[in-house]
Amino acid sequence: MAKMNLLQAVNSALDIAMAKNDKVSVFGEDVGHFGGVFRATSGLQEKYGRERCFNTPLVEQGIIGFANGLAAQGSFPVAEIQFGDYIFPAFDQIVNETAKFRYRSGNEFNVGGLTIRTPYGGGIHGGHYHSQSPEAYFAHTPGLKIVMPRNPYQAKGLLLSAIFDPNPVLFLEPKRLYRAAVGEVPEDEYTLPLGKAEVVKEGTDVTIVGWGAQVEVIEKAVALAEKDGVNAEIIDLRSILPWDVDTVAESVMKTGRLVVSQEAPHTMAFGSEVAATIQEKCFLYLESPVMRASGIDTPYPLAHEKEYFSDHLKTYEAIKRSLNY
Amino acid sequence: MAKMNLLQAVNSALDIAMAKNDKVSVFGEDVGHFGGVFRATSGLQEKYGRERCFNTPLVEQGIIGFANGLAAQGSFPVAEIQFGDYIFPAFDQIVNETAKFRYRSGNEFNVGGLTIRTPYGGGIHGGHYHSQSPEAYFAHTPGLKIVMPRNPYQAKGLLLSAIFDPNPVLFLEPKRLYRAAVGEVPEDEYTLPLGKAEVVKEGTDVTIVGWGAQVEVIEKAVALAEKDGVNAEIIDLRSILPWDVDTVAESVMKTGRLVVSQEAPHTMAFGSEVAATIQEKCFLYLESPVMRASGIDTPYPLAHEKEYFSDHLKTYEAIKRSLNY
Amino acid sequence: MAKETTPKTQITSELTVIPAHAVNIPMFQLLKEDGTVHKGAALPEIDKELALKMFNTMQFIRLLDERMFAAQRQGRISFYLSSLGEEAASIGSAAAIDFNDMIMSQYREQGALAFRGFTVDDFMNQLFSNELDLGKGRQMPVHYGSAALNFMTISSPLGTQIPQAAGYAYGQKLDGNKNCTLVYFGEGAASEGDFHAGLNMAAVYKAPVIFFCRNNGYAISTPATEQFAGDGIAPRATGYGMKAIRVDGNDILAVYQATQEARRIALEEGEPVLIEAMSYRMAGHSTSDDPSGYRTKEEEAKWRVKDPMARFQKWLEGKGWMTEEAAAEQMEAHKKAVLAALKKAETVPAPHIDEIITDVYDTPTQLQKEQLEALKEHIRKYPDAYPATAAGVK
Amino acid sequence: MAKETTPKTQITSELTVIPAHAVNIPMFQLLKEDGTVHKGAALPEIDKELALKMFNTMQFIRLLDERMFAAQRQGRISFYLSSLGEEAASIGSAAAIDFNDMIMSQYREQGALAFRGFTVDDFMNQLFSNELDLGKGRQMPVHYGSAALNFMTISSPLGTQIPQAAGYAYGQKLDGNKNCTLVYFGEGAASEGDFHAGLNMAAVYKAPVIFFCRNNGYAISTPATEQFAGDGIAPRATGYGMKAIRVDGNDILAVYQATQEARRIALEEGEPVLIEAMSYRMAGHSTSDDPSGYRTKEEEAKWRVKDPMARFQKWLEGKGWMTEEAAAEQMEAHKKAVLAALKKAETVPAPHIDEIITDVYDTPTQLQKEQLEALKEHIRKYPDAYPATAAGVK
Ligand SMILES: Cc1ncc(C[n+]2csc(CCOP(=O)(O)OP(=O)(O)O)c2C)c(N)n1
Ligand SMILES: Cc1ncc(C[n+]2csc(CCOP(=O)(O)OP(=O)(O)O)c2C)c(N)n1
Ligand SMILES: [Mg+2]
Ligand SMILES: [Mg+2]
Repeated sequence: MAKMNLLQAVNSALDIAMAKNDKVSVFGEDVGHFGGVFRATSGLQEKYGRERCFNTPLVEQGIIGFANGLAAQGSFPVAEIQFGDYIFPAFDQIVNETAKFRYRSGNEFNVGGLTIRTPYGGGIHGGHYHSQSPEAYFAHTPGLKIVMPRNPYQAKGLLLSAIFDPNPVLFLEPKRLYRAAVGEVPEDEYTLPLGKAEVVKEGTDVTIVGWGAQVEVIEKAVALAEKDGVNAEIIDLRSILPWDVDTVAESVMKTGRLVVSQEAPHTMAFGSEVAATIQEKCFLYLESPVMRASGIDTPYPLAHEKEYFSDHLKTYEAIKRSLNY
Repeated sequence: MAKMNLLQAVNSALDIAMAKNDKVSVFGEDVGHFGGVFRATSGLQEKYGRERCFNTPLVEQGIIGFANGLAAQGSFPVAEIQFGDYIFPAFDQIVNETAKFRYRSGNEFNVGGLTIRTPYGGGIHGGHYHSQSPEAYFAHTPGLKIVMPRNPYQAKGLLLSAIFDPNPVLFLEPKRLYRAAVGEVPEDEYTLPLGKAEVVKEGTDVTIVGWGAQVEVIEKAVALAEKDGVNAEIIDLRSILPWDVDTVAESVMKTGRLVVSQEAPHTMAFGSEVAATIQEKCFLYLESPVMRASGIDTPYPLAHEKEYFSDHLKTYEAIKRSLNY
Repeated sequence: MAKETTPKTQITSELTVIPAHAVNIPMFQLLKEDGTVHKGAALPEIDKELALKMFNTMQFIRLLDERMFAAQRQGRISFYLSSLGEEAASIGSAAAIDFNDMIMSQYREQGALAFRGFTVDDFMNQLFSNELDLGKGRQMPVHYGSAALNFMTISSPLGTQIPQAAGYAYGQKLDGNKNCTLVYFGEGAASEGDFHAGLNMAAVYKAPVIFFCRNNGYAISTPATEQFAGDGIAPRATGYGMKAIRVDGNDILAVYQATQEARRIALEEGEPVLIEAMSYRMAGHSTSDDPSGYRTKEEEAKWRVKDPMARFQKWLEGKGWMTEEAAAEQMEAHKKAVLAALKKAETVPAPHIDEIITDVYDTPTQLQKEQLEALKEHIRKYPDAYPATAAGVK
Repeated sequence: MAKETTPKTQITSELTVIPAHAVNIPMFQLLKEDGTVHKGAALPEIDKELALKMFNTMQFIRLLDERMFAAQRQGRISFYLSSLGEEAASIGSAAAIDFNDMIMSQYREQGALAFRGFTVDDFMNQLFSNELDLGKGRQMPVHYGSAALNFMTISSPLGTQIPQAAGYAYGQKLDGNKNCTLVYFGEGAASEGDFHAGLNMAAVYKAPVIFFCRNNGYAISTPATEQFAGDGIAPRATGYGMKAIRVDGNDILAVYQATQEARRIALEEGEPVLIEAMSYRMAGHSTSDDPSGYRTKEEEAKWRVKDPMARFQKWLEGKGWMTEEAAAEQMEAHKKAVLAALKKAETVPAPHIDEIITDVYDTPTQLQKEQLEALKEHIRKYPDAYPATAAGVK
């Protein structure tokens, strides 16, 4: 065990993967010598050479196109998109190519070795081009896996799973926590399961679902609710696609109430799918409607970041609305 | 009034818009002399000249980038993307540029004049690259309007509204109905409101919501249900963003039941938002969970198109599930 | 540390505007339209067996295209796309590379695939989306692919295979296996952003890719003159610091030699190369369009005399390797084979309904399994509505 | 009907490989590093008033960059991005065009904006995201824009403005108003697919665009040598059938003249032009990075002597239009103005909370209005948690 922040945990996972299998390569804008603008790939070029850790030209559609080809060839490319906000030029390569590669060929070819890493989310004074939470844009895409860690321990274990998972994985890292989240992380290899949620805290009165950096926000909100005597259950989805319906449904059948707290703008954020599915699965158990605490339906603002954000207070209020319905 | 199919209705709207305002231009791949692969722009180059109706090079990101610039300059570009499946290379220009143009500049600049037309949907033996229903991918994007007509009358009236609406509009045309849907359409200019749903058929037992080509499927399903003595209310959303929550909520408060029937794969299709919102707004009125009849969570197949498709029989079954819950 | 980053350029105090067409790129041709060899031209080494295989493949593809175009018109398949007039470009280039080189094609390179050994049955099963189709009936007709033949499954979105080829070739280079990737695309697809990405990345990483552009003058109805203002595709290579060759795409010997040289450069000099093959799409774009709406009969006639198959046949006849009669006999044999295969494939059932959820992920998700179960339940209820699969649902 | 589509090219029966660097592109320079003029060089017509305005703008920008970089380090603003060493490229080009020409910039062209008349207060209000910011505090610092100054609001996603410029210019051309669009971008952004799209479309439509690439050797930490293998950006023009000029970006007179010529070509010959200005990013990419991690002090020193402002000042002194003392005085005045504006802007409140939903659509949607109402209710409940806006919520 060692104390690591989230960036160090990501770096450690990459280091282990590259050491383990020489078909693992790591690339993206400024990823080489500089180690990436957040330094997640620090030291990897020195250790594994310029052929396996390298800068790319500034072209996201190319990064993913290239990575698709490399994965089809049998490699395990780990491609970095510098900010989640800049993943959209690669949308076609991801949604039409990565996700459909195996299916369309009848399994003659696949890009299962591909992992796409990108930092997401707000809270860093980034305005709407350095703060987006784009998971929902990708969650309508069968063939992709989407994973979002909430802390260093998860980041390392989930990233190692993602890299060697036989399916392409979009791995969204909460950049607000890159240095802020510090925790005990095993130095050696370990993996955490994809597609499985984690019950972060058991409770009986209401279920709160979140993922990534939002789980921390939920914990604060639940602490407030606790003072009112509310015993909430917290579930971290960890995977957005495929997502763990059973764990959430089971919890809601127990608590009878569900709140989803999410960073992205309200309409068509992933909480919509959670709400739609759970109201169907748990209809007879629900004592109040599924509540969503979300961002406002605007681009992510700069000056009004605090006001836009679905913070612990708004989540706390949603919990109260759920309980007092 | 004249009998027109959906393509002719689109063509008529474009013709009227171009005649009315010489800042309206129409372009896209094969859109010029050839009139587009579906012939929606037939005759417009002859009538309005090569400067206002023209072919583009084969580059969707360029088509929309160019259109954004042209709209910012004060024009009303109507850009065609040959198939909805090929809109993804333009995703960044649409989601990061088009949708945020006015907001990010504090209204110094806007691309409100822009309309993007593209055919969507299956039923033409197109496999997964000529059949997608991509509306949900865009519906998480404040700043965009999304409109989907179901028949020739709507196509013309909604398209004319879209072109002159002071906001950018993504206009998705049901290609399966291009020639199949024929109806009475006024020859002159008229508009239909954006953001407003239409109650296609009133009913008391259950509300069925759909949009675009799916409304026809719903009508067939409702005809089956009618034989069982079910009196269903059918709502055509017409606009996906912003969508008309009130009309749906009002209907569900009356019927107590809601089924959404949609073509796209189930997870994170737009029906998720409808279900999530309505279970919140109408919780105390719902007698059964909101049911969704959707495509299967795979790319749109070719050989198994019939099996994949959320056809009238599956919609009918969903209606029964809703009623017999 | 990075080395000196700004190119060394000479300085001028006189304002110099580089003209719009600064590079002059001639077209390489060995066989004249009449099948005779240009005086003084050095032909590539090519033995009789290979030459006849190339010719035989041309014939097969021409026959297949003709028959399947007709089959579409008869409503037996839903879609077809012919490579009429461009057979030399795909077959000549495929013949010039190693079987272990990867081919990534656009969709009009059935010749390359046939040359690699895709059988008439393989073609038919894909075209009929039946349960023997390697692609499991998931894509529209002509979206072939075969791992065994190192031929990447075709994808409809244009240009996407171009940066993929750079990545694939980079993997080959890292593996040190002395193979390269040949990637085909049309002059229309070369307008996509992915073209720019793929060529630039391959040049930067010195990935062994042969970028093979079939410039056939049209992208559906859009003539090349409305696709770009430059002198075709070849001069773009200079912008990426890449070598380029322009070749007559209707001259199979020139294509063969140009591709051999490109492969040598890719693997021996360790650099990608751009080939632009000049040709003409003799047929419509696909069964979905009628070219008379956007081009003249005269234009088509001008190109008909440049036919690559007739040209090659004349050369073969000149060598004494082929006769008119033998050619006609071969053609007849192809016809029989194609018709027989067509009839056979037509009766093969659709893929089993269980395949509807496979290969999306390596194993289906729980939700997909539930969806399949619900679907089967539904089909059991309404078997008549799902005739292609109902029989397979117990 | 389309005209003949295949380029007329000469035929060769000898296999010709076009070399990777087929075009030789010299760099246009008028002022040597010491500020003297190349022998025999013909200078552009430039009067004293204009020359001094250009110089004054250079000074202002240098001072602004220096002060705001420091302000970021002090935590007074969240981010800054300096144009140190590249002032000549943006100011020289902006000076060469008409005020009614549209400018679309990347983010390092504050010089062009200042030249157009963006005041020190305008800059400050944007940098402090206060309620006087024309952009209503929505974007990160340095994302300026002004409709009144024909300067398109800057957007972070790289390269997106390039095809937009083609469209904007096409609109200008249709309007027949004899104006053009000047679009700036870095050599890094030129790798984006949007670059390819924008240049090709502008060439096809003969849109009056000046594509102005600032090749400053780096994209954040990535040196140009890892960005492309070609000889910079200029030779790409040939691939699009476009004219190109390479100019010394540190020589404001050469930039001025090159841009004038490009504008003439754009409007009189009706063709887009690509300018590549060779320069060097003297500072880090932004306040977020430290360049010592990826380049040497020696490399920076080599470029320091090419400083565009010192060079221009020497020329002005030679003309008798400027003295060292006057320059220093001006600089002092800029400093005072910048400091005063900074202090003032810092105290201006944040935009009112009602602005959180405006300008997404022309008018807010019903859902947005409900969200705003709920938000205000919430702020009333927890005013301390939202200090920037609570006061404005009645
Ligand atoms: C991204 C994308 N946009 C549009 C299309 C529709 N489309 C299919 S083929 C074609 C023309 C391609 O022309 P070219 O690349 O020159 O190849 P050719 O058909 O001439 O062989 C178009 C526009 C597509 N398949 N993919
Ligand atoms: C689409 C996109 N990808 C990545 C980034 C992150 N980014 C911001 S600036 C930059 C480097 C740009 O380099 P260049 O174009 O050469 O301009 P310069 O900074 O040198 O002026 C990068 C990678 C971005 N803003 N947009
Ligand atoms: Mg073509
Ligand atoms: Mg740069």
